Amino acid sequence: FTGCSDESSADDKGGSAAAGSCDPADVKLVGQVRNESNPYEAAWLDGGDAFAEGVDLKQQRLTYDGDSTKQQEQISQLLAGDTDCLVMNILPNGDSDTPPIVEQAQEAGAFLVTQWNKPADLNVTDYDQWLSHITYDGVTSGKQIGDALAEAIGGSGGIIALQGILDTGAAKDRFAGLEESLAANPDVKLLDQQTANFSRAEALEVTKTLLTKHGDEVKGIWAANDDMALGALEALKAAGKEGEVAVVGIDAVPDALTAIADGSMTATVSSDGPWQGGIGLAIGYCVATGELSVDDIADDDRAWFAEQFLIEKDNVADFATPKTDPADFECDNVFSRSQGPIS
Amino acid sequence: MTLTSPAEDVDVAAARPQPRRGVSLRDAGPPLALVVVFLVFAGLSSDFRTFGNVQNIMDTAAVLAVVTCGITFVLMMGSIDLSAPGVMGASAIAVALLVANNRNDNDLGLIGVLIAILLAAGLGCLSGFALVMLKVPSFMTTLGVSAVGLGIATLMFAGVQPNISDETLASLAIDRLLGFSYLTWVAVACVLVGYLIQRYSRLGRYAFAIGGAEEVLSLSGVKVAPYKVAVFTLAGAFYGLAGVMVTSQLSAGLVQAGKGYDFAAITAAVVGGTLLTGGRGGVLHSAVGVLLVTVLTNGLVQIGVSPYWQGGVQGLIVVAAVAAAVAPQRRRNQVTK
Amino acid sequence: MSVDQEAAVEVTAPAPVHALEVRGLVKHYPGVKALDGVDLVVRQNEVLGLAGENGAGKSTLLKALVGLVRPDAGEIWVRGEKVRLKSVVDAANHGIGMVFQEQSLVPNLTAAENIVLGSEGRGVRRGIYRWDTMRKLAQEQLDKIGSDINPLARTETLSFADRQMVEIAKVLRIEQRSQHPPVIILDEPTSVLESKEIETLFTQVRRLREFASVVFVSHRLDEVLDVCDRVSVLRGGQSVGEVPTAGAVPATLHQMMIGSAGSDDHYHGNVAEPSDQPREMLSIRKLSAKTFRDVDLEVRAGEIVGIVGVHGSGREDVCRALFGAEPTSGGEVYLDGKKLDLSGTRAACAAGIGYVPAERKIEGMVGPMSVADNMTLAKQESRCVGPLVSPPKQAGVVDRWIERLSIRTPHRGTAIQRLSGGNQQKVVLARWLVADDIRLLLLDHPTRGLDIGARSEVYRLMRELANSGVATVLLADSLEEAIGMSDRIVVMSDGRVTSEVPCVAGAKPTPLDLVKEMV
Amino acid sequence: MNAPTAPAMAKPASDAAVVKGGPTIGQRLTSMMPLIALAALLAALSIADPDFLTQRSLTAVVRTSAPLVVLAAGATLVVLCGGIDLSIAALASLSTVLFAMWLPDLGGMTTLAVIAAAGTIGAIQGIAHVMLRIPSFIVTLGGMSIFSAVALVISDAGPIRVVDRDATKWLTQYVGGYVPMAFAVALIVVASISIVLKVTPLQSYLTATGYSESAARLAGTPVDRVKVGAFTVSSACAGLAAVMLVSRNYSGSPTMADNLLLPAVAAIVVGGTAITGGHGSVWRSLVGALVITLLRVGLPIVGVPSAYEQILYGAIIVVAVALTLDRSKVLIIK
Ligand SMILES: Nc1ncnc2c1ncn2[C@@H]1O[C@H](COP(=O)(O)OP(=O)(O)OP(=O)(O)O)[C@@H](O)[C@H]1O
Ligand SMILES: Nc1ncnc2c1ncn2[C@@H]1O[C@H](COP(=O)(O)OP(=O)(O)OP(=O)(O)O)[C@@H](O)[C@H]1O
Ligand SMILES: [Mg+2]
Ligand SMILES: [Mg+2]
Repeated sequence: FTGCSDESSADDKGGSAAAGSCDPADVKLVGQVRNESNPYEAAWLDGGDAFAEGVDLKQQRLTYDGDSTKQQEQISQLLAGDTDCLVMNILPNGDSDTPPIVEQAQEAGAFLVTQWNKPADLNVTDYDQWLSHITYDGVTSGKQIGDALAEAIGGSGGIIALQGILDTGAAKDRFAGLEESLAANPDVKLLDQQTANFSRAEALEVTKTLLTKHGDEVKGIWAANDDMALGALEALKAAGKEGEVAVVGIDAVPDALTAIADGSMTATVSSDGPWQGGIGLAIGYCVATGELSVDDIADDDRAWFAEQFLIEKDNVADFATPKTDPADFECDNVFSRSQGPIS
Repeated sequence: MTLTSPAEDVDVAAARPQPRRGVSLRDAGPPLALVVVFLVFAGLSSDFRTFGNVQNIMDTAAVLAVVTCGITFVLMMGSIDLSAPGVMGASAIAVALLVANNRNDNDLGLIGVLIAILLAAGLGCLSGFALVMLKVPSFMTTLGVSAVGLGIATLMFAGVQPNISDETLASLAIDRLLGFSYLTWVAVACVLVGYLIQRYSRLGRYAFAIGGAEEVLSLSGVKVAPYKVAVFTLAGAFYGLAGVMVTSQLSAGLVQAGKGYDFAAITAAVVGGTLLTGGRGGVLHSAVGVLLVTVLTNGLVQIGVSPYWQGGVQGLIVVAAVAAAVAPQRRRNQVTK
Repeated sequence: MSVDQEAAVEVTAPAPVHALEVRGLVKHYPGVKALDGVDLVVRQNEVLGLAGENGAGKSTLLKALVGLVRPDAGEIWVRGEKVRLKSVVDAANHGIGMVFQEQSLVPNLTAAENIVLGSEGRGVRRGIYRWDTMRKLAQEQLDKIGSDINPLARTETLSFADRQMVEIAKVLRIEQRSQHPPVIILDEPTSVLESKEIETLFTQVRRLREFASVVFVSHRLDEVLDVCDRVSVLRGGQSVGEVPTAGAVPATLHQMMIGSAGSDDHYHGNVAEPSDQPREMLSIRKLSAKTFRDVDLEVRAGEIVGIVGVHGSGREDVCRALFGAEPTSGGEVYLDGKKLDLSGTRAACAAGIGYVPAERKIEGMVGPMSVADNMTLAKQESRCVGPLVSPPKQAGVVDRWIERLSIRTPHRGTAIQRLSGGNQQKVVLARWLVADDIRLLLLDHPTRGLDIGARSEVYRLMRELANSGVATVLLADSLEEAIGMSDRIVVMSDGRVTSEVPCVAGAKPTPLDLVKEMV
Repeated sequence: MNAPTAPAMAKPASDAAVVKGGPTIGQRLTSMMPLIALAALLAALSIADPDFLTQRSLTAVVRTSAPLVVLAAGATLVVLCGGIDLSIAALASLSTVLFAMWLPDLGGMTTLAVIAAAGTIGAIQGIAHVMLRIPSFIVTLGGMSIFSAVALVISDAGPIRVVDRDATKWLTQYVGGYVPMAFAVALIVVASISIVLKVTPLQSYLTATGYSESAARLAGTPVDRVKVGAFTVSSACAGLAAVMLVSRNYSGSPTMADNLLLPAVAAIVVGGTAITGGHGSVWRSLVGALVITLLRVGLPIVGVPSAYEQILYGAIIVVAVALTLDRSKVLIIK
């Protein structure tokens, strides 16, 4: 792996942010997520660290408490420093936070990879510092777990849905996926839907209320992420309905995998945090050091859906210990998990 | 400034006033509102008026009730406390790491719970000390301590979710006594203890007096500083217990365990009739406020108000409730801050 | 328990040492020397009067005696022992307690709690309240002063006089802290009391003398002479002498206080017959509100009308209602022939009404604001050129009034809370005079806490204003003041006007006449 | 006849009524404290990371701080009259949505329209506060949830892109090449509020209302109008802050500014304005906002790990207030 970086140092330094002009040792890696107080994002930053270690660098870990303004403020401050060989792997707080990050990175000449959130009409190909945008197909995952849920309750019965933060694309797409699944499973009835803001504690309260409202009609709970699914599980426990109601979520956080393994949860969809933390930096690093050129990246790889897996009881063991695989971060391998461009 | 009451209070009827025991008109507002709101929802939704839902409301109110118990003492002094999120986060993670869990081999059981509460009390104590030693307004010290608490929680969290396997703690949220979960009974006990502290302990009465006229206490030779610190410590302990309760409910220690509880508790206390300026109200008032707020949240879901609108409707009702509650006491030259 | 028994034991105590002695006490404040080498002796079982102009340093001296003010130099001796008093507790342990000039009770606690506050003793065991004991302890205290207040009444529901009694009951708790006979300090306890209540208080003070020493401060010199055994006089932070009360007259004291002969007739030339302008300035028709009903009242331009009545008679509320500070439920008010808008204080101000509230500290002044800003608060035009504030103009106006009313302040920029009570009151009065548009003045206890000289100035000012056509409604500090200043007196009781007593010079009623009308 | 001739008072000879007196060195130092705190923080950050003290970096700080400065400056007025405005952040979020929605129709007038709309909403809150006598804490807490709900509903719970960037372009430019326009505007807001207060009786009104509302009212001060005015300005500032945020984010979103509430209040208090009212100024809030911004962006950028960043943030804001609050003006600290 180190081989690919050796070759690139041959280029002379223009002192500017021209692609490929960076000495690997000069590359500055930054990973930014909401906070380190949830397992998924902490694992993401750890994945970034793992990649950085692989190339003898250190990743600067930034968090912004899920506060859009703070994220923007940090980015401006970051870009006001030395940006020549700056590589940023960013999780924008919401769709609307992506454009300003992109504009600023473009202006400052930093290499940017974003994940999850991007307005649909913002095209990566319009920029040359914004190398790539990676996300998971929320509609598919929402539908996958919806289908799994329908199957688990025997194809008919009432379910309730816990939505994510209402103004995020992920929440909307996943719910759209659920609606597709409902269309395909006409006997499954959506009894109620509420937002629990991707939060375990809120999901607990909301589920309790919905359980008392709909009682035994509730056969399944569809949650837009695992945290909420886990909150719902606790609510079921409190209501003495553990095991009677099927629960599905998305993200494959460790606790959810445990729950699937012991049968209290039905399904989740993986989104590989450590890989996400590493891959963004890897793409940026490859371009910065000249291993890859922006022009050579296929348009389809500029904004793409990463591979995700439906995890159920039978395959949960494969995902039990999430780890980064250095091979995934080889410069000719970085797009290998692509499931196709974001339409 | 002296805090003798303004002149218009002076010339009340010449007859010697009897002490007010029992319920006064001023105290009747919030319970009345609670009954009215409950009846309205019961009329609107058949799901609402089930016993199951009442259970659910009580269970849901438990954590908020405990937090509000703590904050009430602070508000009674005329101070404010925004530290609940940080303190609860710290105690939630701490307890999850101290009882049987998936991260380490600790299995301290109740002692773990006690340590978590002590940690929380320590954080509360810190707010109090910063207030009396550095003379920084409690608004700021508690905001700062909340950040410190979140920081400590994040440090302890260290990237891996601690899940608890302690039977006792986990069962508190699940097992029921007389139809209500043990956590609800914990909350009821807290309200009772809080009431006894407020009524029969020097700490409680002094907190009340500090809100009435702090400088008079110093003139009477009472050193208020230790009592202020003690009140913040007590409040911290309540938040700590609340953090433990959240951990018990979720079977996991979350850094965000206390998110939003600061403003929710203040709202509940104020809706219940505790004044932000201090010296009025109490734990029982606050308990009514908590029920009012919880019934409102639950009722809006039950009657199917759109999730987008719920917050707004709730805000409107809270403002209306407070407006109705203060209406009878409105005077022209009254100070409202 | 029996007070007499205790007193008997103490009286036989041998040493005739002084209960309290002060030598050369000095205290500086920024820009002021509040105490400049004061000497004072308080003997056992005596009532010592302390007299002096506003700002003479009385309160500062007394605060030093209870450990609230740390003197810069000088000594305090208690029963022949030199002490350093660091706190109220310290002073209480030495048997010294004080009733403060401004009432100091916690309004939302019960009377019982207030009485034992800070020295709960058996009332609190290990931090736990024992209400029964506490009530008993409080009842003992109340019995001592012969008060029948319910100890479990919430303090804010008590009348002003009752609250004063609670304060005295409270201060007597220091007996429990020290084995010696206590020294009780009363700083202007009478300034807010009605005459009947003052009588009760004096009975108590005389009783106190049997087992305690009392230091008594009042600006009413006749009172001082009445209740005290000896009077010590302060001037400009220095002791200027002491006189036994036997045979002394107010004029003697006054002369010592100001350092020169004072005038006897301090109601200044109240010789003017009701002004020769017969015009109705204020006319109230059937005004009603929560605390008063169907009040009719006329005040002519240049007339001073005193309203007298006990607490609860509603007279304060009539004034507040006229100023738009209290809602009314019916009736009409005309000012100079025009219907008055009672909807708020702003309208009243604009119509040319000025109001001096009784509770100066809370309602009269903005403590941390400067003297200048306080003085120009109501009449902003007095310091503005067009819509803009002109600092030079303000300085001119303010300095002129500071001089005219001889307000003692280091600077016009000094925060008003640093002034002595009397000087604060002058600033509050000046607030309505800085602009020339005042037509009706509502004065609620305008001389409360003022020394005899300042009072006399205020009287003169009121008279001059009246002569220039201002109508005045006066809620006087005492019946004597009402009689002295008013051209006409209206008696209110139970929210109604019950009678009207003409009060022109030469045909003044006696206080007794008025009391008869009031009951 | 209503002009009493100035009564000639007897003047005791002993009195020297007027003595000289101005601010002492100690008092001057206290009023400089916020600036000293700011400088100390900047120095500490530069020591931690020498790259932090570059012109580009400082320019970024002040540009970043602009919306916070405007929010804090407006809300300072409410705090000065003894209240608190918890709705500013939610209102700013709502305003970003309004801006994005109105821009296509109103074009260049949108900025003014949004500020006017926000101001009107603020006036309504103020009127509710003074008419119904509900504590400002509650009115604005209610306002906060109502504005959030309205913003969510009208935006359909999602961000609205601003395609026409010309309307906000002016805010992203630089004055003299170095000073970001947004910050210049913030400075102008602070300066104009402060000048208006200084040269008119408004300063007196605000101070009197904040220190002692009942005394102010009994002196005929237009307390209610002053309060409503304060709420109006506070909300209008929230509208302007929203425009700044839109110019930075190229979109409006129903939650965009929500997280600025506590930083804005912290900025006010860190500047040394008394949360109980009466004492303080908008200049102090400007400095306070810079301190808070430095803490928000500076700590992570110089490499403080996230958990320690929070602990430091908590400790520093408390210490900053300990330094900046003038205790002689605030008697009782609640
Ligand atoms: N057990 C008791 N015995 C005697 N007095 C008591 C006891 N408990 C309380 N009190 C006192 O009696 C007073 C009157 O009771 P009340 O219920 O009105 O007071 P409160 O609860 O403190 O006030 P509020 O609820 O209106 O804020 C109280 O102020 C309290 O100090
Ligand atoms: N805290 C303070 N700071 C500054 N100056 C003060 C303070 N307290 C009192 N002074 C000044 O000290 C002097 C003495 O004041 P003091 O209150 O002792 O007068 P007093 O004799 O009690 O007057 P009054 O009869 O009006 O109550 C006054 O000039 C006053 O302005
Ligand atoms: Mg009660
Ligand atoms: Mg005095």
